[in-house]
Amino acid sequence: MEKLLTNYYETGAIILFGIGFMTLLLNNNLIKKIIGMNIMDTAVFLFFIAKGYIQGKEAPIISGNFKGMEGYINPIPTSLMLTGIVVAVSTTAFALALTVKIYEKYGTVELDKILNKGE
Amino acid sequence: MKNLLIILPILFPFLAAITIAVAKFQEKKRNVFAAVSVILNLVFVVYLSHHMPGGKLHLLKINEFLDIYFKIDKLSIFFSSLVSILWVFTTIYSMEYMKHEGKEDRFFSYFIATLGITLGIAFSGNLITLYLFYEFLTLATFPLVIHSGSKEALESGKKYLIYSFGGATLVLFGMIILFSLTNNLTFVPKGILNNVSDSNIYLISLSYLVMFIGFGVKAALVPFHAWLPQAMVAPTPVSSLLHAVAVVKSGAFALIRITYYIFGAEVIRKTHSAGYLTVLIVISILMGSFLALHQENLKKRLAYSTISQLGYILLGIILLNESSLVGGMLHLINHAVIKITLFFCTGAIMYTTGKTEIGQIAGIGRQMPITMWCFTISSISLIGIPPTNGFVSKWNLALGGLIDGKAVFPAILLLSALLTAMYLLPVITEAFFKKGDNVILLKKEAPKKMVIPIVCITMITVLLGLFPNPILVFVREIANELI
Amino acid sequence: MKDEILEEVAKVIIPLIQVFGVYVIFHGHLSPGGGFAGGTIIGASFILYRIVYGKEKASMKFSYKRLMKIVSFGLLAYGTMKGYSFVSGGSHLNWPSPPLGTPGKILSGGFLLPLNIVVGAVVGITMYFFYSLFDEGEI
Amino acid sequence: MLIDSFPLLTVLLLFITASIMPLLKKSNLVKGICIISFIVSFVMYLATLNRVLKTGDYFYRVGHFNAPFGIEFHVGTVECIMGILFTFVAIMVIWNSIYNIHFDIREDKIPLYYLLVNILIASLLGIVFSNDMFNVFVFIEIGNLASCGIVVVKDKKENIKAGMKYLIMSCLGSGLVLMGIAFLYSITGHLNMTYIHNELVKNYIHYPRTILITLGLFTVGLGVKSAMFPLHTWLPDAHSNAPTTSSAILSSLVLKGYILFLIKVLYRVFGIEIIRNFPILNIILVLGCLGMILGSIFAIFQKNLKRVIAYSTVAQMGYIFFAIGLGTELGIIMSIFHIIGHAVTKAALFLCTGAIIQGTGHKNLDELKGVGKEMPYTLGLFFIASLSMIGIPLLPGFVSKWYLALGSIEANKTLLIAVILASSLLNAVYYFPVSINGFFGEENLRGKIYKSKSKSLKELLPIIILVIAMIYIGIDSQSIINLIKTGLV
Repeated sequence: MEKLLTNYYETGAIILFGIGFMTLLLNNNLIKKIIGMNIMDTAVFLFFIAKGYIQGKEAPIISGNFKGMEGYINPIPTSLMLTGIVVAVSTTAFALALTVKIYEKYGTVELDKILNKGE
Repeated sequence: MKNLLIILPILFPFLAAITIAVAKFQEKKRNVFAAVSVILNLVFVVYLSHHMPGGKLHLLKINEFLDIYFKIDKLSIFFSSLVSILWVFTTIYSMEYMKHEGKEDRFFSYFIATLGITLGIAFSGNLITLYLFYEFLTLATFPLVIHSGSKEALESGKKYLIYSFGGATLVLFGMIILFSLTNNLTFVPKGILNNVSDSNIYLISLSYLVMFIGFGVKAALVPFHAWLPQAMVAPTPVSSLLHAVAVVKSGAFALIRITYYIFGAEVIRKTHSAGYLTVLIVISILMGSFLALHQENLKKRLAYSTISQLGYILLGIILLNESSLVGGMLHLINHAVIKITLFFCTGAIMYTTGKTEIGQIAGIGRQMPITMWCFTISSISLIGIPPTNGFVSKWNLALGGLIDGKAVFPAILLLSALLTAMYLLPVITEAFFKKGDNVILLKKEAPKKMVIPIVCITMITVLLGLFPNPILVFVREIANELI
Repeated sequence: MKDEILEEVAKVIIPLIQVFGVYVIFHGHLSPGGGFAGGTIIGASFILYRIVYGKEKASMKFSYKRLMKIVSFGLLAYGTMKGYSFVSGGSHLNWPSPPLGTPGKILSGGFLLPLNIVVGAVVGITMYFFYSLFDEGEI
Repeated sequence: MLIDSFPLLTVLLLFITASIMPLLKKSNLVKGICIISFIVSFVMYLATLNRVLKTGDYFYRVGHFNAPFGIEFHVGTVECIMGILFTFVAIMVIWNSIYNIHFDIREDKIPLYYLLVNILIASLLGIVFSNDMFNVFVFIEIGNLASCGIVVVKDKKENIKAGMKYLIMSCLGSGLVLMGIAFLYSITGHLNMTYIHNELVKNYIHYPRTILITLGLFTVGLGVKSAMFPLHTWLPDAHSNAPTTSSAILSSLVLKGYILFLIKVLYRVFGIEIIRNFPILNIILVLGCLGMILGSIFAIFQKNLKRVIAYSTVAQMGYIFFAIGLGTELGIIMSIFHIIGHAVTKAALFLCTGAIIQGTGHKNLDELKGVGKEMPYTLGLFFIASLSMIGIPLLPGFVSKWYLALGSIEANKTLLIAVILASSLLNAVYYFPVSINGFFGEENLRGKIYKSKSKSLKELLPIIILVIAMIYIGIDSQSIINLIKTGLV
């Protein structure tokens, strides 16, 4: 328990991930599913960025004096998450576009109704 | 280079089959072509067996197991000559017969292709080649089984496929286990398992049982026999082939191969697996006969009789002594010759009069005397009354059973012979001594092309019965090598 | 959404947004900022235009074909430039490569400036496409 | 050496040519560019394989930064074989699509379609070659979007539904994979597979649970994407509704890219010493078995030909998972061999099916009886390909079954042979009726005027080449297996 509290970023990220995962799996509404997907991705971003941040160090932008390697945090997780965000955005966009199409064709965004109609 | 000739009898029928399928001959030309190619193939086989016994050919060696390897030894000469001779007669017979079945081009191309495949089985020098041709055999005979294209035919064809592939899968299972033990699947007399430690005995016995049952499916071992009577919907030449020559005998042949050329009698004795199989075989012998008693349809009756007669052959194989093996192999020939005659006669009756049930054929002996006489001779041979060929093989079988110290086998053989008499003689009495309701005393034999093969094969039957020695000697030689 | 006030305000704001976007793009060569952020800002301006002036006028101004052309050329240029630097770096070929740059001088950044511009263009247009995608389900 | 950078160049080439496509107006030009780009890549991979065989594996630095910071490609024999396989199958599928894509897709969407195909294959090649976890993730996502794109491009109701299902499931999968990467990163501080492996070997004892969770995340995440048995639900819909070309690519290539990544994660990132301490391989093995059996059983009950083949893919993926789960060297080799064999065979099957459906206008098995009379060559090719699936000797299906069986004996799991054989029997149960009813069932033809709907030789040529390649793979299996073996050591 104590470990969970000290690593509260990670704990939060995992909880968020779980929420997103369940929303994606269990919800019937396509829009909510997409929201769940986004929550899931966000949780991973949080996790990664929390990993990348170390208390007391600066962002790796040199303004003024160079403080040595120890003075800055590792920029890789942050930059990775930038890519991750782009990927998530494009996936979301694609999913939303598909949802719009589905609504046009089926008249609903509830997955079970769509599945029943298709057969 | 000369060794390449071995594939000639295997390849040539394929080429002939493709030619028939593609060329769209006229009827007469096609018949001549088919006959010539089959006879030519017989010549090839005879040439091969005379000039290069012991010839070997690695056609395509991919690795230790995927190795297409042909070999001519005595057993393959034995089987291939049998097959090629009977094929010639069947071809001639079916020229006339197939007229009323239609789709002859298709029939002949698959029919001749099957010859090549069966010879492939005969000449294969290792288990994988045998397995390969065994699978092909199923595929090539399948169109023949469903030739009429009716629903019933398709159903039984499906059954045939399922049983055959099930059997082949079991064989594959056994092969895999065996290969993992030996890394070698070549046929060697007395087996390849001589120096396998006893710790693997369970695996060996499992593999033998599985393979026996797998090949036994094609050899109509009860309880895997159901496809055989069902396959009766096929045209008569096909069923005679299925039942007398190609399919079931390939199963029996493969069993001889695995029993004596892969495992070897010694090893099998060690595994004690023969005991279980003997029970199955005895059941096959008796059950086939009993079931045959009930069949009204002539072809079906013969089909069940096949099951029981195949049991003899399998019994000869599994008893693991020389005399019984001789008996089994002799019966392989004799049964082939006899059963093919019986089927041809039935087909001739069907062709000329359209009658298929036993109740209908009263008095037909007077209408078609030659056919029915041949039928009678063959029946007597099948029952095993001396001096027919059936007697010779059964005598040897019984002898083998006695050597094993079990009087129960001769007893079973006798009982089964009695049953055979019970289901075959009524046909003859019906045909000769009963007067039909609407007797037409016109002599109306089947066309010549059908009668001649029947008569020829009956002659062979008689000759085999009167002078069994040349064959007997040859078979003894084979058996000597093996045990 | 026809509204006088909106249209007038948009007339003023859109250029401002775009100038800011361009500023961010150009500022990204060796300091915070860059093509992606700037491109999004420019994309926002397009979206605003579309919201305010409606679909027809927007698609007349930014026709699909022209935008697609820009995107394609942008990707092509990006791919070639990046590919050149990847390959020359990866195979130790020591092909002539542009300088790595000194902070504060815009043209010294070598590939960074053109790449930033390309990225900005592509991202801006993609953002706009996304919006129109949700608007109609099709670009 | 410029030849070192061929793997990277091909990926770049495919992406760049993809970006040209929307500019072109003539669809023929697009097709030409697409196929030429693949042919060039194919040749490049052949050259790379040649080089790798001569000089051995190498790491290729992408850009100017060295390994732990920059991205790396690992170029080895297996990767090159996969590259050759992917480009080869893609060439054939696209060649086939040239003649009939306009039946499936609106004319104005054709450039978009080929763009997606190019991007998809490029991203798959990226997955195969990249040695950097996050890079692989990005490629996975690109491939994900592109593969959904080629499903929905047909613009029918069912397609969009199937595409949505596919998208949701694969987003789930990639979310899990990303989380797995995050875990690995937090344990080791690296994203490069080689470095992660080195760190893990030192420290894995301290993080048993984390590693277990990570393994689970990767297995489930990639399992969703590569249709591991209980997670396959999206596959039949997506593969059967998509245009033929897409089905062929999806079924024969896309799944394979993901599964190759799983193999890499399990055996290169973690390494056999580590995963042996966890039950993960056994789970994969059991799921593989279930997939082999149940996938085939589901296939038996399908009425739509394309769905039959789609379910057969589930079963065949079961074989690959089975091989991975064996955990022996032979197992890995056979999983890769099966990837190769299945890719070629399944592509041929789908293309034949597409030709049949297009020629007759029927999809259901009942309506396809007697099709052998109308399209004998197409059905003949279908038959040969299905023989491989069933496992007739000399064809690749048999070879992999044989070695899998030997492998399971080697791993002391003799009983599993029964599973393999049962599954191959079941394969026979659903593949044979198609050909048999096609050749011998004539009910549907009665009363109809016979007309040949057979395609010209020109249009059948890609399928014929695929079938020939399949037979070659079967006959020359030994040297391919040896090649894979040299790559693994």
